[in-house]
Amino acid sequence: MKLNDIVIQTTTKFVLFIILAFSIFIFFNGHHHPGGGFIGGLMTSAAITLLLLAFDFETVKRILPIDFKILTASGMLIATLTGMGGLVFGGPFLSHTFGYVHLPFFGEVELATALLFDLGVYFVVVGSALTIIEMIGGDQ
Amino acid sequence: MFAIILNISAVLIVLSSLIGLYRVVKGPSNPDRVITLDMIGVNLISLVAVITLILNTTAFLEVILLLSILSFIGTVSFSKFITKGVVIERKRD
Amino acid sequence: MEILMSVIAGILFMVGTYLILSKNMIRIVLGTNFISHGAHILILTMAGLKTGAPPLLGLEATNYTDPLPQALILTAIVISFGVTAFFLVLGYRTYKVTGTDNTDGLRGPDSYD
Amino acid sequence: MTNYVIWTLLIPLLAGIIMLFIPQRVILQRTISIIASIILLINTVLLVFQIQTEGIQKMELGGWAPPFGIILVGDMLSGLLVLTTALVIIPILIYSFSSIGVEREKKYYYSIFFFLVTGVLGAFLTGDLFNMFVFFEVFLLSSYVLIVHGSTQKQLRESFKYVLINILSSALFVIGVAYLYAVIGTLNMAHLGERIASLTEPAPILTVIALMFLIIFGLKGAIFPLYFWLPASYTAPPTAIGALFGALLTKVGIYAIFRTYSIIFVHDPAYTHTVLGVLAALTMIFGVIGAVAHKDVTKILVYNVIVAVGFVLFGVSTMTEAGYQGAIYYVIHDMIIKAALFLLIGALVTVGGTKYLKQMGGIIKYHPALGWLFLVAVFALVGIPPLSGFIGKVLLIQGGTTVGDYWIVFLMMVASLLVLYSMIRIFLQGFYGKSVLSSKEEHGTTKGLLFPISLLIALSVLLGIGAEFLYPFVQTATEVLLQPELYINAVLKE
Amino acid sequence: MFTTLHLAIIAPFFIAIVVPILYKYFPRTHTGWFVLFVPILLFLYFLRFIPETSNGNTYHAVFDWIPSLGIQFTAYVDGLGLLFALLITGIGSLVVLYSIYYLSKEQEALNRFYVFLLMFMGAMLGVVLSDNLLVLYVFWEVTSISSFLLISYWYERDKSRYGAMKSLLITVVGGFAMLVGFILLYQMTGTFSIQTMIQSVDDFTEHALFLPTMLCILLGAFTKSAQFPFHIWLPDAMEAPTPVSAYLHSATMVKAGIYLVARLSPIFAISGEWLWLVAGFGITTLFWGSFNAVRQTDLKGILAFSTVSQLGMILSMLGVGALALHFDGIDNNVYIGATAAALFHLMNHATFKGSLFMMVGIVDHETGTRDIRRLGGLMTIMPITFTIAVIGSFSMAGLPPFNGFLSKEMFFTAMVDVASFQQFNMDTFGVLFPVVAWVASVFTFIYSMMLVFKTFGGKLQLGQLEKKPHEAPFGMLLSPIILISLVIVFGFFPNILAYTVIEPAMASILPSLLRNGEHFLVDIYFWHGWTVELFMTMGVVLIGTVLYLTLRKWKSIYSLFPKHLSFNHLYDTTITRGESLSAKVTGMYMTGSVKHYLIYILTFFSIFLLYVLFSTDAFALNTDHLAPISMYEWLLAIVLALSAIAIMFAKNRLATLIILGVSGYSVALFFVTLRAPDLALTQLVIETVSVVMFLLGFYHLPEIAENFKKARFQVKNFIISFLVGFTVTVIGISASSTRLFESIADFFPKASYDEAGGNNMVNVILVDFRGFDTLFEILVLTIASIGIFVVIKLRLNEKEER
Repeated sequence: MKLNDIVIQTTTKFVLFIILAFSIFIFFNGHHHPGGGFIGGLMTSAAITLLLLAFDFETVKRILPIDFKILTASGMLIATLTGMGGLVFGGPFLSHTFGYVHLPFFGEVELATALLFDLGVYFVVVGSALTIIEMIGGDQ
Repeated sequence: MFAIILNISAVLIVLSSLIGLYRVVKGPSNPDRVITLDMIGVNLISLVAVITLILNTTAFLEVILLLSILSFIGTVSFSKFITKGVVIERKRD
Repeated sequence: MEILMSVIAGILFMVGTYLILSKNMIRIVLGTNFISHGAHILILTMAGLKTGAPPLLGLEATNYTDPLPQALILTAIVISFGVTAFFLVLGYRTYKVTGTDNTDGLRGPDSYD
Repeated sequence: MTNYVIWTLLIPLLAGIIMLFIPQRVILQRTISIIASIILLINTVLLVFQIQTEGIQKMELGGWAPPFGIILVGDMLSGLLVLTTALVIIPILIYSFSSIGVEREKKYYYSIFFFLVTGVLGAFLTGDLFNMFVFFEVFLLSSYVLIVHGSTQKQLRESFKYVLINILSSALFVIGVAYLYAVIGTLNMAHLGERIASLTEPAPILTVIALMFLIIFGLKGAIFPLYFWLPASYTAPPTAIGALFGALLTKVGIYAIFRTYSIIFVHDPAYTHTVLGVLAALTMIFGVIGAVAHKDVTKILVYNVIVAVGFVLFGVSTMTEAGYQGAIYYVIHDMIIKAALFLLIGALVTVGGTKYLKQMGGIIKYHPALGWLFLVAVFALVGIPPLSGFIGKVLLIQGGTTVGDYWIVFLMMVASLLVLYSMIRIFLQGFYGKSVLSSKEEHGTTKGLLFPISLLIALSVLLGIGAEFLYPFVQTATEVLLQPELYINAVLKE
Repeated sequence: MFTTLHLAIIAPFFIAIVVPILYKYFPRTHTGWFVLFVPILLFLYFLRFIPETSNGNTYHAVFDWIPSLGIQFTAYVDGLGLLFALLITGIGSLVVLYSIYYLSKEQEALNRFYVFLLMFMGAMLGVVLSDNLLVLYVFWEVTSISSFLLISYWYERDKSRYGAMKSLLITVVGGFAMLVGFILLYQMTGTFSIQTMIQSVDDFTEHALFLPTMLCILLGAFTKSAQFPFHIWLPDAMEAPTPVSAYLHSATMVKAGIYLVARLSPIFAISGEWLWLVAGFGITTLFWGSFNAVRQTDLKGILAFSTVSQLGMILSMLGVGALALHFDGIDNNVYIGATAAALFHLMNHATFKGSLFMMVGIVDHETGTRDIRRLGGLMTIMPITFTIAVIGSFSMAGLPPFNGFLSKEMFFTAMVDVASFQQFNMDTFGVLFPVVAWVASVFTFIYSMMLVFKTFGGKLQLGQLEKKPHEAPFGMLLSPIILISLVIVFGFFPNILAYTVIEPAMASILPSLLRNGEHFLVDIYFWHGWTVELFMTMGVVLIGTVLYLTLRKWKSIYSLFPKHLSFNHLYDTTITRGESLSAKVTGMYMTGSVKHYLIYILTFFSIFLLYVLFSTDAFALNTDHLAPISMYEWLLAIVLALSAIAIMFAKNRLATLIILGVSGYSVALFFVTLRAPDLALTQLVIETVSVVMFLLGFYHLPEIAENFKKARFQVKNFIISFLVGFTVTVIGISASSTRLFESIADFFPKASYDEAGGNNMVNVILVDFRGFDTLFEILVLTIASIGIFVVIKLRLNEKEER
């Protein structure tokens, strides 16, 4: 049975960016407001899941030619290496530092290694959630 | 006064969720249940909003936004499952 | 409220246990989900409820709710998501290979000679 | 100065992560894994010597002092277990190279292997109860994956049960932590110990929580009556994985009981430790009954895993110097010898083509080395001197008689005897006896399998004869167990 | 320090390592020739100690093995140890020599044989020359193992394996008991050194553990020395090649138990229990062994039971010897004679029994059978073998002029003396000893005669034999001839043994009787005058001859003993019943059904914890600091509870999933009301993603699950799950009502911003304070996703398993 998915597809195209933007907002906002790598990552996964719902695996693969397992592994690597940064400077594992950098356009921006760690978390969450969805959905 | 009204509205919203729950359990058909779930989602959004007011905090604004998106995704996936039996297709033809 | 929440956690545990004691795979998988819910609520309850504002410093409150259990629960939620996902896949693969979604069909031969 | 504690976790973790990127490069993965495990071994040896010379090692993660941050604590008990783990995985890895098959190797076998090791090592080293839960999950999830790795019918069937029971036990772990946090208000084990030690009045709720933790860890450590999941699930996966499980997984549960029952829950030993002793005794007996009942060689072996759990926990329950020392000696011995036996049994099943004793016979004719190694391993397992099980058993008996647990000592000897009986049957019927197969009919070879086995057996013999060398380390470990303040002060006060 | 003495003890092990190499690279030479020099050199080495020990000196050398645990390899040579060491190496040399001819190098796996034999030799030396009990135990178990391996040497035979298993199990039972005994001794004395214990013996004879310790150790000794009723392994051990039977199962290993009894006499012998146990078991074994030997038809069977009986005899003498301790000094102390007799007979037994075993081996080798019903008339064909048999058997029967006569006389003396002892109820029951001894001797006489005349006398039945018999080659006869000449030499000149080895050995057994500088005086001679003993011997010969000649008529009394009452039967049924019983027990609960396992675990969890909770009075309910509940929270709780309960009755998987979603969202709402915004966010997203995941998974599962629809409300399951929920709740309430300490929460608000630079405490905890948790939590996620990938993509066939 072929159904007309035009409504959902159009809506998705529109909503997707809102969700993605929101997820990135939540990710960066995490250190001070509710949010962070986990929630941001999960939101992104939810957005991509919506994309999958509206379209199909092959289309999405064309849009996002990423091996999610590699994404996961990179996330793990980033998180671990960030942690080891502390070791390199003679501190304990996972010791974070933070400072304020003045960037054009953005103004005063807080830059913390914790954010890098959170980025790792974000990658892992996106990568693994989507691997899971892709695997279950793609299994015939 | 305002607090009382807020509390009453919270109670009413939860009550309507409770009624929704009855529909979810009872059915009779799956589409009924899905629609009810959507309804409960809307209820929840309003409830979180009310609670935000009761607690007088901004901490839960993200939750409201999120809930609306998520209940949309949830409804879409349930609908697809009911109509097509498969949630995500491998390849559309 | 702690008592109410303990009871709720108990009910969630009860339901989860009831479900994992049934023989249907889906029920079992869903049952583990309930048990995790119960456990998470219990952590929050055990730390003491409503002792202050949400743990966000920006809110300028004097008292904050204990943030530590919340962090623990967050960890636990994510872990149980991973585990549930794996368990679900395991369940349906098992169904496909063994041809049954009834756990009685999983007994397997155990011979004593 | 390098902090070996953290590297103990980082080495396997990094190795596992790196191999996630190269699933298809089998040879490269093998190289990485063997190099990583050797570096890990060197690292842990250094760690143990560091603990011996400089006292308890620790790493405050993120620089946050306990009890607020997480701390890794390497005391001698952890150090010895970590070292043994590092020792045991090398032969298992080598055995995997020639037995696990390229398909599995291409499907992240080594990564998951190292993640499991990371989880186990982390559980040994962490000083934080919730962090221990996280590490438990790491190795549990890895074990789920490994147990089902290959998705054969039997693996799927057994892993479903295994996963279900472990999910339950994880949930119990979480609520156990929650209860403890409610009562004591902290998660750091040293801090918990300090606070509980400072109690002046009896707190019966702590006894309940202590026993709850006994159940939680007992589920992992396979004590009576919580071990039902173990026999089938350890026999389902391929040999190398079974060996890894048999050597490491139950030991984590044992370690956790060891740790919590020596540092945290010492407020009412008359109750808690008696329960532990009784359960340990029941574990031995029911384990050995299972071993005697079966004629399937793999089953005989896994029930013996359960027996060993009983032995070690009995040592823990005595709370005496000899008992602790015996438990430590025995657990180290058991890790090595169980790995060896799993590999041996795997090789036996490979060449014999069956796992049922009745269909085997005369294997020794064409595989003498395998047979004699097996015999030595059996005698080591039983604690026949001077092999590795002996010293542990002597000390356990000593610990038991010191506190007057004569009945348990008696049961322990009965269990030992039946262990001997159950295992020697394999030797007499499988290796000895009339040959069933001619050399041509035998399935596969032992090529590549004997070397790792001999490594483990050699270790076991060395451990027995060189027990004196190990003694100072065991003594250091015991000191901390007998005087928990040493641990608490090392973690909190320095 | 590692001395020559240690090296001497260990040497056989080292040579054992080399044996397989020699076997491989010198295939033309019989490996035995390489091995032979080991016991000979050792024998010569130990001979040098004789002057030392006969002067009453001892020699000891300490090598630290595990000194921290009090385990030192202390090599200790005194009279007793030396006697055994000489026996082991002496008989060992002869057995190796004999084996060279007995085992053909073409057909047998000689490398295995000699490795085991050397292992045994070293272990046995270790047993008798170690002062440290644990080291002694180490060697003790190695003797059990080497015996096991030698019995199962012909491993393709079912009987060999059966016998090996039996001997291993029984001796290991004893070994374990003994180990416990040793450790209890350590507990009492604080040392593992026998000599140190002996010095402080008076301090612990009153200890409560004294008797249990003794029982444990005696169990070890009795099983090893095949005492009634543990003797059943010895006849089955005869499946071993004959040199092994001669060496292990008659001359040396089975005497380890006797050695142990002798060695520990100074510690235990003073007690009445010891006396009764050792002497009582000894005399019972003596009778039972000799009585059963007569019914055997296998030559080795006769010898096996004969060995059992003789071991009992030696043991009973040792036991009776302990009576001497109740008198002061050695003057006029008649009971020391028993100890002397025990040692003397120990040597004699080794000589005549060794030669008899070798004789039987020759007969077996040359005729192909050991069955006395098929043998007969070999006298003329094998004259030398016959001579050996006659001398050996007559010595065993206690006939003059052989050494057996002398020790048998001394034995009778000791038994007669027992009856006159006045303590420990000896005056009442002591008279049993000489009576039983005499009866047993009659049977000994009968089977000795059987051994000679059933084999060599009577008619030759060539048809019954597998090969045509002829006299054995000289090499094979050499060892028995040497032994049999010793039988004669010791018979005529017994005192060469008395001064050199027996007196020093007695000094080790009964040290407390000697004052400074004293030593025992043993003088063995033939003629004591017309004593009771002599009449007893004459009676034995007379009645024995009559009974031997009428054997056929009364043999039926053996069938009076029902077979299922025998100890062998007991052993067999214990094994088979034990196995089937354990299979039944295990099968009862190991059903393979995960539901059952969960039921056990959960029932244990809840009942046990509830019991503990209420029995320790840990339940507490404190309503002081509870948080308030508003109306909508009550309702929310009801929603959550109802949705949870509803799922128990749902009969449709989609409905179940939707209800799960509802309850998940309610949980998230609770996180909102309980001020946990991050949790609410996470919970909501996870719930949604999970729902999608479940929907995806449903595709793979059966459309309408039959058992899902049929799932009726299960009362039993409900009760268990109710108990679990109840437990969780009750402990939760009690725990939150007994807050013993403030939580560490106060730290985080302060530190979060100032030290970690974040406002969201939960996030700061996640990435910073407890970032380590997070790191491994995402590892869990990684593993889960990889795992799902593996489960779905990797499908192997069961057949390819290895």
